[in-house]
Amino acid sequence: MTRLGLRNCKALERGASVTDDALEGDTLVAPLNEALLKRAYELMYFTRLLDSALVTWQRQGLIPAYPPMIGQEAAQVGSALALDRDRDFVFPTYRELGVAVAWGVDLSGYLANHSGHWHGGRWNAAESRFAPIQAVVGGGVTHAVGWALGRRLDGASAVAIAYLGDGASSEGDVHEAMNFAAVLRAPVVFFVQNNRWSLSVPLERQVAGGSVAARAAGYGIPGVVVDGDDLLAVYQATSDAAAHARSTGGPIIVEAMTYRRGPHATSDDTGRYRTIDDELSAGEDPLDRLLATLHEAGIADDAWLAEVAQNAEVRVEELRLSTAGTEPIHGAEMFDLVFAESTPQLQRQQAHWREESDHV
Amino acid sequence: MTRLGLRNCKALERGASVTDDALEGDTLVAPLNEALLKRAYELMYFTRLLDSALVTWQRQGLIPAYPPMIGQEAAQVGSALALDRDRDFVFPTYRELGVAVAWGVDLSGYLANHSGHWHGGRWNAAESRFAPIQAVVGGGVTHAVGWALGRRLDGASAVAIAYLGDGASSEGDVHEAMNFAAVLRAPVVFFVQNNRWSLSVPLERQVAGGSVAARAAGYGIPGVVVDGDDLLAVYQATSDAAAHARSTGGPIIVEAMTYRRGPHATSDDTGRYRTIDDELSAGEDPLDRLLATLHEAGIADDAWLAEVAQNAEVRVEELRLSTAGTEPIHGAEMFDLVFAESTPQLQRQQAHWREESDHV
Amino acid sequence: MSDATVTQRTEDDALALQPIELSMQGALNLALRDALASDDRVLVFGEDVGVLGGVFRVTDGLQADFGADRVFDTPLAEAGIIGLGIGLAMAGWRPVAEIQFDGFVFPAYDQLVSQAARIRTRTRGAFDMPLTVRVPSFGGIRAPELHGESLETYFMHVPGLKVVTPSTPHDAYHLLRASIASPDPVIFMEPKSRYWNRGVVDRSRPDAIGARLVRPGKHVTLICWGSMVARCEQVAELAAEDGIEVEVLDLRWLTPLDEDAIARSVEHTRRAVIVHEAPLTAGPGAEIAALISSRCFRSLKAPVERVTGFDVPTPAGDLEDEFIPNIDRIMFGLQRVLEFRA
Amino acid sequence: MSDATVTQRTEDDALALQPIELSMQGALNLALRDALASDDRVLVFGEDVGVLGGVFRVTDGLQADFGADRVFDTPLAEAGIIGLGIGLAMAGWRPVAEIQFDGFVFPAYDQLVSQAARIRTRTRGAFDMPLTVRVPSFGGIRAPELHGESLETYFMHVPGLKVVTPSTPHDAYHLLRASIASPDPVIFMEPKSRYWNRGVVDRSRPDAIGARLVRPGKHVTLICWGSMVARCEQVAELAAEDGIEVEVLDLRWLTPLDEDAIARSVEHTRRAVIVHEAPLTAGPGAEIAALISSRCFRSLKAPVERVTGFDVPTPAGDLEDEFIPNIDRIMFGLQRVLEFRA
Ligand SMILES: Cc1ncc(C[n+]2csc(CCOP(=O)(O)OP(=O)(O)O)c2C)c(N)n1
Ligand SMILES: Cc1ncc(C[n+]2csc(CCOP(=O)(O)OP(=O)(O)O)c2C)c(N)n1
Ligand SMILES: [Mg+2]
Ligand SMILES: [Mg+2]
Repeated sequence: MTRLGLRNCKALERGASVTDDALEGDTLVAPLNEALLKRAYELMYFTRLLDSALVTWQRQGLIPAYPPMIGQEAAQVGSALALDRDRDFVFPTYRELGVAVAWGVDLSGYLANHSGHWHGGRWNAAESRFAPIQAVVGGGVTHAVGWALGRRLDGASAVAIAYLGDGASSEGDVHEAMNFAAVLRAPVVFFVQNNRWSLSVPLERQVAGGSVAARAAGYGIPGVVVDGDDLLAVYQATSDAAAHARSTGGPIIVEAMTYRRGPHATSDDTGRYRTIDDELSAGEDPLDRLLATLHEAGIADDAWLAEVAQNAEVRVEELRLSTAGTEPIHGAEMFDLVFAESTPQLQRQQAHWREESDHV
Repeated sequence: MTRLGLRNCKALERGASVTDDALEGDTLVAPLNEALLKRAYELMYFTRLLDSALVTWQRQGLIPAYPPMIGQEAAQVGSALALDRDRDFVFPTYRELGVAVAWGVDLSGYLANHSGHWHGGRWNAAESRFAPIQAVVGGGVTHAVGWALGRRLDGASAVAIAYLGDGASSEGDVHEAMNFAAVLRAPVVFFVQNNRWSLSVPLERQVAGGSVAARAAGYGIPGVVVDGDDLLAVYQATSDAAAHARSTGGPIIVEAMTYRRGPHATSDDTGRYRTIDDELSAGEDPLDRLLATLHEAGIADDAWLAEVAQNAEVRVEELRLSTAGTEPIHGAEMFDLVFAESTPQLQRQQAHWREESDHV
Repeated sequence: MSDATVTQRTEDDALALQPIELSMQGALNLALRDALASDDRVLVFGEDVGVLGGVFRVTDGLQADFGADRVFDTPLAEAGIIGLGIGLAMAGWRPVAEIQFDGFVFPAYDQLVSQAARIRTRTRGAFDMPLTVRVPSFGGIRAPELHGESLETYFMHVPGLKVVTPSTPHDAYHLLRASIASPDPVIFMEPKSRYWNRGVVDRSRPDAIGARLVRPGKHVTLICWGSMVARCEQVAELAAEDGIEVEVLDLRWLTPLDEDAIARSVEHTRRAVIVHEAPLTAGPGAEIAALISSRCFRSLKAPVERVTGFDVPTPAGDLEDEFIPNIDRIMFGLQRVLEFRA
Repeated sequence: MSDATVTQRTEDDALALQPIELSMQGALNLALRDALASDDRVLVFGEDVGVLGGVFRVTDGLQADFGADRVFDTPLAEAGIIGLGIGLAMAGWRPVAEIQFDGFVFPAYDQLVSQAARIRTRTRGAFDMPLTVRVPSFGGIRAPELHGESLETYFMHVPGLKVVTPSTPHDAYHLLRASIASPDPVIFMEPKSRYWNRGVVDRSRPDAIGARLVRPGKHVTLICWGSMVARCEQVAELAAEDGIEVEVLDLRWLTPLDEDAIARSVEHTRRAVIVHEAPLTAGPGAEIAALISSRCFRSLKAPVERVTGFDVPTPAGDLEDEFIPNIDRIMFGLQRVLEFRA
């Protein structure tokens, strides 16, 4: 088992035993250079700000609900930066704001999902190479396998990254996906954000054995556990994993140990199922940790930090305005996207709908 | 990983790495005594004869189809003998003739399934503690978990044994079952007959990593690989596994490496997908192996063997007659078993059916 | 037991059975509580039903009161949950499983259709299958995708499943008790949009059989269930202002359908409108319309109308109101059947 | 390219397009073959479809001819197969997946209903979903449990899925080519009991749109599809001996339904009987009966009859004939509509 950057990760002591027998063909990617480190910080900072803003907007009634990802910034930004936006493809869950930010997805489109405008979001998933938000836990993981196999058959050295949670690992689909990817040779990085909670259920009542990466050995594929709150470690592990997938055409599991610092979603009341002590076990904040690294390396002065903060605020305010002002999707669109071409049934239903309800 | 009786099992060299960290609380069961050894041979002999007869009966048109289990007699009889008919419960697949024989299931009822009389068979599943034949690959494995948990909650030290194939291990349900059993603590023996084929698909294109027991480590439970054609080894491994489940209340995987020597089912043409060389890799016949052991131990003389053969023939002939002569189930029963009490809809449909079709 | 104790017990019981005002969520919680208390073979489990008490708090407090053996959280896997329930039932328990939201029934669908619904048949009656599956259902709460689906058809077409949905707290209590008591698998669809609506629950007045006549009327029958009943009552109210007497029938059980109640009503009104959230084609209304058209062939004065969701994926919150039958659309449906001239 | 080559090619093509007699299994194999040859984005996969050529040999020889990259076996997991197909489609391929038997659709049902059927909507049209799912379907071959199910309803009620089933080799060829060419997910139900029946396939005469009028008649319309068409033709033949002219309509597409063809026929005959193997309640016939009862309200002379499987788990081989509509039952159905007096 490969373990990277394990500075502060209690869960790892529970002793997953993952082999890296099958880890071959890795090309170590150039370590994060100064510019990239700063870029990562900017993205994480902005993600944090936007994530918090979304919680506020939900309270203010601007959006109906939101699943915060606070604490998972390093896992999300670090992994997304390690992949190639021009040829790889992201299959997210519903809690991937930081991935979307780092991947450069059109964020007002992204937020349409949480605003209740359109299930799945409102960006162009094909052009952005970022699949729609997935409401079914584990539901998109097999798609990543298909996509990756498809690109391998095309001779492209493209990698799919499938995001999933510790809870998702219990779903049958995820097992089928991992076995398919290994048997059919599909270059997929299964990126598990083990944030130690699935809604109200803690890791130990969810994942037998305690580690999803520990299951890699059972599939004869490499599995890596990484400190998910250490941006550098996540970036490095995911870069290596992507390089492995790209060069061997086969899959790999990366499990980023992190903590869901916020509620499951804005409607959730964590007080019902976890204590302050639980929450304290989250450890040091991933942003603080990266900032400390930047300071140590002497590459973050106050002026730059102020600029980062300032830029983030401006962008968040823009997104607030765009979210508040988004044109609602016209109801007619419901009928237009069922099939490539409408059917007589849909046309008739649409006509009824047009006549019988008031529309904006 | 515990490996037992690995005399002749190529597949094992592929290097599954199963830990037995979690294997605890085992009480070694008394090894097979002479009487039990002879009983096992009788059961295996009879099973072989009946299995072959069923293939013949299918050719003769007595039954519509049959999935032979030739070569899996040691795995099936050895595992069934290791459990306790008075408190444990069997969840079979569709290829478990040897288990049914060893468990003492009413065989004419059992054969009703293959005769097309009644899906699932025609014995009393509750009293026999042997679930109906399962047509869905992997479909009954979660039931074993529920049953075992239920009995544990009752304070009974009862074990469920879930039979599954190498192919079944690919199904999401099987993963969910293993994880549930480990997390919720259900005393289940997951007994995998790895016969190296899933219909036409060989092990290496089915089970990533090559071993189902190797997945146990990923669930933090013990996994055992055993030479499935060695009756003693199977019996010993399954006894140990049952003792483990009984004493700890938790699950265990036993993978019996064997070979599907016959076709997938009578309609199958193995020549389309496997060679004579493939078939030769099956190794020595499990019956011959047990017979050699009996001879070595000097506990099988010719008179006894003749008697075994004679008894088996008589019983098979009885089953031929009962199968040929089974009263078909009356169509009315279709309607009677949908719900505990009939509904007006079912009554009306039944009335129509009675009037409008000819019935025997 | 002394007489005093008995008397005391009886008084407690009587007190306990006083009618109480509750939300539907509260009524469901009480039903589970009473079931757990009165039958120690009842188990309650699913995702987040234990410590948390369920995302809608329907199982609130049950784990604390009945212990973590009887009320427990499972890992996140729906096929696992239903398969577990089947096995528990085979071991003599009376399992009440929750699937957290309608849309997540599908990962468990194989276990429901090919397993739970067939155990009795497959074992020739050796096993009962007293599995209750609670499914928060239907739309109306601005939830994300696959949290607002209406799955009646997916259950009604499966031989071996019973299907029921309440529209009031009183019905919620008694229908859930009846479902748990049933020796057959029951899909219990809870109308999410009605969880917080209050009403009087009278435990001493069990009422769990067949359809419920919500409001008598003579000009047209409005057939509905679950989330749509309150809306249909509103429509009836409005129509009454125009002198139209709408009979409102809450089917409650989708399997078995109370065909006699439906036929009786429509024979009387000679016109019917069916209202449901599920998409039109092959929706629950198809069976009901086919049934009425056949059984009331001679008396029907107009084609049966179906006012339903459209044949589109159930849309996001913003468009939910465009999809779910609203008062206007139901009114148009009534108008069409009332104005129809053969 | 020289003229000679072109001429040669054209002649070959013309020759290749000569009508040929084939079984339905052969016609399906030819359709897959032609699809693989004419579009190098087509992939064929599933359990045992590669080396073995499928349990019904529908994919026989395809792996040998097109290679193991384009025709391949998957591990034994149906959700995996459909999920794989979705991802392949997203990567620009045109996947043709096989689910080995009808009953094993359910483990993949979530991927079909919540995923494949919604990708276009969810991505606002950024992705097509040209996934074809071949499902050997219906009963009639004395198979084990869950190998003889009739799943029309389970597909028809899902917005975003198209559903089709052929009854002849010619239709099988063209409907499968059309399904593979479709930018939307199509469930292609293959009537197992008809795999070995032969007929002429004319590739130069594509015919894949809407219903097919199998036999004109004026007294009553028999509506059927897939496995039931041949039986309905037999019934029509028998009825003709009594002077009853039965119109037989093969719907072919269950989604979208060819409502105009149905209405046209029933307006003309004024009586309709629907025949299907699936259970009655909420079965495919419910929608069709509701539709006819509504669209042909004024002209209908008798309630629409449904002659169908019963509301019981599809029984084992020995009882199969008691479950699947037989000639007698269809005749009784005809008689009921013909003798009905309002
Ligand atoms: C198939 C399915 N079942 C249940 C749910 C409800 N649900 C949404 S998120 C969640 C917990 C997921 O936990 P995890 O996979 O660890 O991801 P996290 O929420 O921690 O990011 C649950 C139970 C769902 N969306 N899909
Ligand atoms: C869910 C499901 N998918 C497909 C099938 C068809 N099928 C029956 S047996 C089989 C192969 C099973 O292989 P394995 O689990 O190894 O058991 P074995 O046949 O070797 O005993 C297949 C594909 C099925 N019965 N159920
Ligand atoms: Mg989590
Ligand atoms: Mg096998």
